Amino acid sequence: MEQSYLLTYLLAVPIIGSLLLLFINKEKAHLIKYVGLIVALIAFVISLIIYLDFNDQSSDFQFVHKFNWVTNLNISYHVGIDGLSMLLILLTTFLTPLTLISSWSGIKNKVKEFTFFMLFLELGMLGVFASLDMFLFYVFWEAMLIPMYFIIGIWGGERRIYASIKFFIYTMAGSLLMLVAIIWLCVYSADLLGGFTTNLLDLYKTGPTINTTIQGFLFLAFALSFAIKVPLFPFHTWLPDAHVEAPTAGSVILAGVLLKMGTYGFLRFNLPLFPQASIDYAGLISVLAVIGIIYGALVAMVQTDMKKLVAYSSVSHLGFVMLGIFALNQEAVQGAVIQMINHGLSTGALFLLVGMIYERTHTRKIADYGGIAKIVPYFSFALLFTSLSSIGLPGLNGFIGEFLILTGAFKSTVLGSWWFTVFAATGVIFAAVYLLWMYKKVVFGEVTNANMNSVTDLNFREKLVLVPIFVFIVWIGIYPTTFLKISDKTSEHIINLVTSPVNQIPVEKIDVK
Amino acid sequence: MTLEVILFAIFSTICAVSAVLMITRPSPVISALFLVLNFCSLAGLYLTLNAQFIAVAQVIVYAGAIMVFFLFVIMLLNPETERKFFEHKAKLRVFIIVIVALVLIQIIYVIFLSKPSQTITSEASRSIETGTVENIGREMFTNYVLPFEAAGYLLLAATIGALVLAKKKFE
Amino acid sequence: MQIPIEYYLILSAFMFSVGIVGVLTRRNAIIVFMCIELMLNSANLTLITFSSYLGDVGGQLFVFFVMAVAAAEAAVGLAIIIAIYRNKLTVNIDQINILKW
Amino acid sequence: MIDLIYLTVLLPLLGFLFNGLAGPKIKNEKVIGIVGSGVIGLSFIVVVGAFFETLALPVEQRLNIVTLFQWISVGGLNISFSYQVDQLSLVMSLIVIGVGFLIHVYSIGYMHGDKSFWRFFTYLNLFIFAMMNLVLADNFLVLFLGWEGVGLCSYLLIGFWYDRKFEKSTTSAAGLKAFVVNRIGDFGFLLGMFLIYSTFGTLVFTDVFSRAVSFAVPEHIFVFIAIFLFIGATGKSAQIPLLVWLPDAMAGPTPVSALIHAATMVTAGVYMVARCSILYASAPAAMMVVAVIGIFTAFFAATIGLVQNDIKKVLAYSTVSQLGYMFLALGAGAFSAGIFHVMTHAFFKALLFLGAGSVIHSMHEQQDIRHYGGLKKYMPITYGTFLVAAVAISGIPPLSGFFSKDEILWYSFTNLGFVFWLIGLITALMTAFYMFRLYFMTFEGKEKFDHHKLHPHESPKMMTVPLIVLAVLSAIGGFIGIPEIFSGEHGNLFHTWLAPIFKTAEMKLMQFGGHSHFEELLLMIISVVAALSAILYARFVYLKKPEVAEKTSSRFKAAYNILLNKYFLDEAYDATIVNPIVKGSEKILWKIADNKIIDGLINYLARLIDIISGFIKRIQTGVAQSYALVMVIGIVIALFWIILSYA
Repeated sequence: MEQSYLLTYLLAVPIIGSLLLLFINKEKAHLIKYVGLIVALIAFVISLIIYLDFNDQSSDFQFVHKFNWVTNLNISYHVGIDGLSMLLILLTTFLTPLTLISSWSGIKNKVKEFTFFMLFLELGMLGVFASLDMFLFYVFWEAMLIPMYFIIGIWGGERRIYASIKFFIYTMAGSLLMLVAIIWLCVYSADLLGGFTTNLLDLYKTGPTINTTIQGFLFLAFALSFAIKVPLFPFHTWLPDAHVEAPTAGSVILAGVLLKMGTYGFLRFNLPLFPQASIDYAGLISVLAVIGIIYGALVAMVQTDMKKLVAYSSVSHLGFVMLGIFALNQEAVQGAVIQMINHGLSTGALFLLVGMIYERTHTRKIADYGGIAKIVPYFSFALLFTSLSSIGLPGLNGFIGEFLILTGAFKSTVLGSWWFTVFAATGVIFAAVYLLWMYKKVVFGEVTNANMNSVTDLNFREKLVLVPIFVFIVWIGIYPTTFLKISDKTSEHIINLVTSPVNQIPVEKIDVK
Repeated sequence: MTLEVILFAIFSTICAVSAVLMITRPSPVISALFLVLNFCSLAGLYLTLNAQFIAVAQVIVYAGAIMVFFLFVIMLLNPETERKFFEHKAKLRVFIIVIVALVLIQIIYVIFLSKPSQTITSEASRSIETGTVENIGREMFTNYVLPFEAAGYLLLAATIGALVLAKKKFE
Repeated sequence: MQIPIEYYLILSAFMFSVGIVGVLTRRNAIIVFMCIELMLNSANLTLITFSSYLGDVGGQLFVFFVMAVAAAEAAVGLAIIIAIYRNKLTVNIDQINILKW
Repeated sequence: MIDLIYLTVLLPLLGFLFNGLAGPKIKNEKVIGIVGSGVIGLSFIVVVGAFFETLALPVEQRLNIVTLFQWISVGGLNISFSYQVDQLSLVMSLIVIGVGFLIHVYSIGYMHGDKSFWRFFTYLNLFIFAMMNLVLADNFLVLFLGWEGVGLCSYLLIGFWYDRKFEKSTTSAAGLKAFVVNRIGDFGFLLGMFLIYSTFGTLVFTDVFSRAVSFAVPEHIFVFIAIFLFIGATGKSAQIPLLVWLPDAMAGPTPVSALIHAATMVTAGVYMVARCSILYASAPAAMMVVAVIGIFTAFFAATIGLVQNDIKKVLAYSTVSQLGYMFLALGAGAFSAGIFHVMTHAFFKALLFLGAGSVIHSMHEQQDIRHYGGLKKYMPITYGTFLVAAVAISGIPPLSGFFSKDEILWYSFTNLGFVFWLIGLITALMTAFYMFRLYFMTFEGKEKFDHHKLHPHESPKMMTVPLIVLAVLSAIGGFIGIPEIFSGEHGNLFHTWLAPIFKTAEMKLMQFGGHSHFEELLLMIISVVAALSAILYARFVYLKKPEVAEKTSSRFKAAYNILLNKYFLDEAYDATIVNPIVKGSEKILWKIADNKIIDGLINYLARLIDIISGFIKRIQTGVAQSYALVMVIGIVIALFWIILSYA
């Protein structure tokens, strides 16, 4: 196959950038910030070039680059993207520079290390979305924890150590079972394929032939790891802690991209590798997703801390995504994909806003605010706009995702019942309650806290961060086709793999190379 | 009894006795000196094995350089002498000796079990040839040149490491 | 060469065991270190014995490298001991237990 | 002009963007006001043009669809931003844009001097944008876009004065309540849409309606669809059980109450049900539900309206009550009668609100009618127009309210039965009573305000001109819907115009036939007499003998209190739904389930491992020699194993 190096360049940019940073004197904080930003922007430009070259009429993996890594075990450096990864890569490269700008003044100590970890993190995220080799994927999957661990642990709030360790161990523990399942799968496939390999494309062919019981176990092993990342109820408790303690940039990346890895994992691995088990467990996962939607929303409603509220709202939103994935039809899966992007934008923006106001007032308690509409009108507008996007107001991005997911789930033959949708749709009500209630308490009313009078409105840099996000929020809301069509064929392909899998072991053994 | 046997008997006895004395002397300086003696007698044994180059290196590098280094450090730090060997934690020491004796017995058992003298029949001429400086030099700079270089780097790293570690203050 | 190979091996084993006893019982870090050197030398003896009996030069080369490693190890190890001595004013292993839980 | 119909959506959007982006910078009320109203005025011209163009077309070609661009296309779901220009959407557009334009003009005067003048016009333009989407949509999703959009504007405008107190709470709380209650309705609407999509495979109106006829769909599906959609309508149009938000919505500025909470937005539910007439016609059970909910809402809201003292509250309950009427009409299968009432109601209720706004404006935000009185001579134009509207809503011929209301009563009598008619009549009677109670207490009688502080005056031209225009419309607006018995062979113009839209639905219902003109005339006379007597009784109670009113209220104190507190509906909802959810979420879900159980389990697991390793870690003495000893023991064992395996 013809090799394309674009993806490798994309992955190389953060590595080179972070190495470059190591040679800059740590006193030169400004230079470090600019270098970090420029590197992130270069990555964004490369991803745009990839997007322009991307063929959305095909469900094949594109920009494939492959060379052997561990020859004996047929482990290779194998990257390539389809529509699903394309969108998430764009999201990643889009959010990273924004978070770097947003932490321009928020991060005051250890700027060099911070920028280094952010770029390292970007590498990990891009790697996860681009790898087509189970081994490579696992390496990136775990490697990405390290920078996040440090970002929370060093630049976090008061209970940062607790939060970072909880985050690290929780997510790590989940992925161990996945490792076992990966090994099982590869060993099993070795017989069928005539050689051990971790190549995902080859495993796609053997996965569906596993007998149902074992498929179930493997599915659950993978699912646990991804469900923790999502986070699916009841594996969500690391999220509020991590979000609350993380610095703004950490929260944004965590909510914006890291959580999507879980849902991405379901789409990329669980569904195509274990189609039978996916259908068997669709009900269970959907029930958990629906519980997550309602539960997350209800708990978010009564939070007193803004960041925690947003964190719980993530649980609710990601519940929608999970429901969409396991409804297993075109509408729902496409909705889930677009909802991943939406959540990245909306919740990312919410965290940015909370971070911005926190930088000024040093409090996240809702009760400390009130009546700031008069004092910081731009901020108030931005918060309202973002909240509305998160609530799912038609015309903004959130609605497209939620509507498609619910529509799909409603007519889904896999779920086979209205009730999922009926309960999930109540999340739409609660979303309005918790976000607007918070908004009312923070922004409206009379100014009760005298400290608030001296708060300044958003400055140019902060507007610069928010405006691109807002543009996309409206864009997706009004003309989602731009984004939907990228993943259209891919979603169709994944659904086909699940609903009508090739259950035959390939007649001639695949030649593993 | 040939000369070889006599030499072996003498050197091996010195070797064994000096080793035991080395670990039982309370004073570090005396221990170090016994170790030097041990190394010298080992050099003698190497000679009986026709390993002339190594024997010389043993005396120069080990007994000369390394052990002098040890003595320097001992004198620099001037540590207090320990009590008599069995005074401190006597039961534990007995236990340790029993365990180690077990190891020794096991090794000897293995040696006799595998009977190396029956399978390995030596040829004096070849043996003399292998130990020459010429032979070792040729081997070292042809087949073993990579390990040789690595050893060089290792020593360089150790030098730097020792310097950094022994410096008065860490920065 | 009338001396059977076993003699050398047994001598080597004996020295090795004595080295172990020293490592396990002595409290002075420097002496412990010397015992380790003793053990290294016992291993050297075995290597040279086989080299000589088999007529293979490899064993002697190995000894040469072991010496190099031993020299490096002695340098670094003693430097560490000096550094510890500066901090704790002792080279008594019993008292150097910062690896404790 | 039909092809340019998208301008009616686009122009308000441009106005919204202009005012929103440039408004805070220019701060010039004239520019903002002219731009804000101007875009609506231009849209009005477009709509009128489209109306006449459609009128010129033959009846069967009067449905035109203007597609802008594709919105969502996934799987079988194809949704475009396309606008359907037909008889129904034109009527609604005329109402929305026409009344909207007048209220924009009025607002220039009313909001004069407000520091957020620009924000007000921004929101108003956004509202018109959303409302036009709702009205012109050719599919459910664009309708829903408008549906939620108007809800948002309602939220923003109710909380417009976000730092003001409102009753026991704040304006922003009222806005929040409106939005959330509407969302509950939207929940139903969403489900309705899902069911429609999964049943018919499309959300485009024309396709859905043709498939509703051609597909063999079981009736209970239709019932579900209709009920789900109707839940949405109850939210938007403030029907039982979701009516609680509308009275609170009066926290917003008065032009907002006139535009959103009387004339246009709240009638969206009626419009939607009328639009889906065929779906309802296929589900008779749902029709019955609509009718029952409608009549009950009309009745209960009217009873509450009897005792309210806040001028806007009275009008709010009156609105709820009138909306109930409209649903009664829809439930009776008289779709065009419902729409007719939407139109007349838009005229006279907007007029009432604007008149009330004019009064409030001159009385310095005083809204309690017990502190008014005798304003007739100070504000003649307001007085005159208000009277026209009050007469119109009371159903006195020949003003517009008479025609629309009587038609509804007539259809409920023929299609639903005597009981519905009777309750409707009583409601009409109460309506006339409380409207004139309001009128007498405000404009007639003794002056009960403080003359030193307040100097009532007529409002500026900017405000009175819209009042006059609306008064004219309220007076003559009914003539386009004169019943057949009066107009003879011309028939009912309004019905003829809308007939093609409801033809299929009405054919399905098949219940129009065999009623005599005599009955119709008789019922008409009864209701006119009832209304007149109610007016006279109001005059007697509030003008001649004010003490009668007080006596009555003190004699029936319990009943009076129940009515004054709107049947304690808010309190009941708080106690049974809101509080359990909030408290339950906080106390049980968050504090116990999340922190103690789910997170607790994780932390206990961690602690368990901590304890176990606490024992194990003691092996780590820190003395290197003990580690070495263990190692040697290991060597012994390993060697044993090797020896044994060789031996």
